[in-house]
Amino acid sequence: MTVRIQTADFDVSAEIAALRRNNPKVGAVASFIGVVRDVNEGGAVSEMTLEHYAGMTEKAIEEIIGQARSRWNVLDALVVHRVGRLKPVDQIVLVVVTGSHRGDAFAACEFIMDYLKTRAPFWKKEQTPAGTRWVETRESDDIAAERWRFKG
Amino acid sequence: MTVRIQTADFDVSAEIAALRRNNPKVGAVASFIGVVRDVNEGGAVSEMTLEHYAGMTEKAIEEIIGQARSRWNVLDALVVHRVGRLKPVDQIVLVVVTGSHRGDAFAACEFIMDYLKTRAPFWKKEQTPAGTRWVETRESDDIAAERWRFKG
Amino acid sequence: MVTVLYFARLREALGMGSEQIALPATVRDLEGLRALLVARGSVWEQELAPSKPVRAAVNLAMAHGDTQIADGDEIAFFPPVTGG
Amino acid sequence: MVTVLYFARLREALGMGSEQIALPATVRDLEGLRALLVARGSVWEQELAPSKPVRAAVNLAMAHGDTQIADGDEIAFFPPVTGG
Repeated sequence: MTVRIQTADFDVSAEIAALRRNNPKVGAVASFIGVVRDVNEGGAVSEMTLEHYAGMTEKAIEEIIGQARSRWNVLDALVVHRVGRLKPVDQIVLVVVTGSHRGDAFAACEFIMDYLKTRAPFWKKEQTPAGTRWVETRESDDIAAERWRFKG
Repeated sequence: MTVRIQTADFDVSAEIAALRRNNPKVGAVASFIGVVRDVNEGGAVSEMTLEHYAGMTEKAIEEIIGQARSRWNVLDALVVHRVGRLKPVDQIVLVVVTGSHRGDAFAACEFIMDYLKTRAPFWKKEQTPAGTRWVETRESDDIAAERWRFKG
Repeated sequence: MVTVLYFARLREALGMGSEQIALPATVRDLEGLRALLVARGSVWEQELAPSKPVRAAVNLAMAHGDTQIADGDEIAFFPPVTGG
Repeated sequence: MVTVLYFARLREALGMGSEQIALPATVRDLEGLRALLVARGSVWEQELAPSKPVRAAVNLAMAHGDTQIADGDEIAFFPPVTGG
């Protein structure tokens, strides 16, 4: 299991090769890349800044991967998440899961990505023509997060 | 939409970059790589040969992608499938789907892969210590295929 | 005349990858063609038996037993696919 | 003393990223700490109001209002996460 938070970009082919390590048990590699779009919630975005909670981020993602491994038959998993300033078309996050069979690899990859969106402490601030704004959680992302909600 | 059948290997990063074409509407890139394992159905595999039905293969995959596009909100999709002789650890197939949001990209990618396994005319012949054998369809792969079954 | 193609295990078992067949007037669908081939006996009878999981395509599209066929068509018989 | 961290919109609104707080003996859980901060009034009352979707962590783990806290803990308050 590998978790990295970094400002630098990543190369998918190199990351997949490193995760596979030529293990001949790997039959399926599912991956996901999140990318900066030039619009969000209907407004134009020229740049964004990603803030995170160092230390907790890595721990949260390791727990997410641990949960995925306990649910599905997974050989290995990788999450790389960028922080700092990013522009449209830049890569933000990479999730790769290797497995013997595709069903488990697909499910674990999507699970990790969904939970990462609601559990890993990252926050996006977007620069738009109207100024900067913190991105609000989307209702669809937050359903799974309700159980960590700080009860007021 | 791109469909390629080839003997040569492929590079995931380059394929994804070509499919994205710096389109700033792309927010999600889901991909899948199928890989040759060194075992199948419990037996050791040292090499395999992939045969296909040229012409029909491309048509079948284009139809599969068309169905995915009609079901989900997809920006573009790519399938690269290798034929000829392959060894364990070699890449066999690549499916990449780009979309604005991750849910659609994930679903379309898995759909294309599942349908490709049952609808695209490829056949695997494995070389094992006991000789060569044609791979039999797995029941789990074949459920979706039943409606094209040639009624005896 | 129709072109008939055989793939994979079927191609090997039948000992041929393709052939041209002049369709008798009585053969109008895939089921009829299959019966014609089975009537050859030996491996044909064995490999194309109704119990075998044989798939077929007509002009590059997956087809059923009642799919109509006519002169000039390209017809293929093959085992269930195992790609990906 | 506990270390309290604020992130993202909360950090900006409160004008601080972290502070050290000596816990009164009456404050034993996250809910108590939040009430202590709300009692500061102005932006504190506003940003940490019960109606606000504030999340919290204790020692790097997501926490609830009734999560116990003690001297030496690292506590963080932040908006719902928006990574990925």
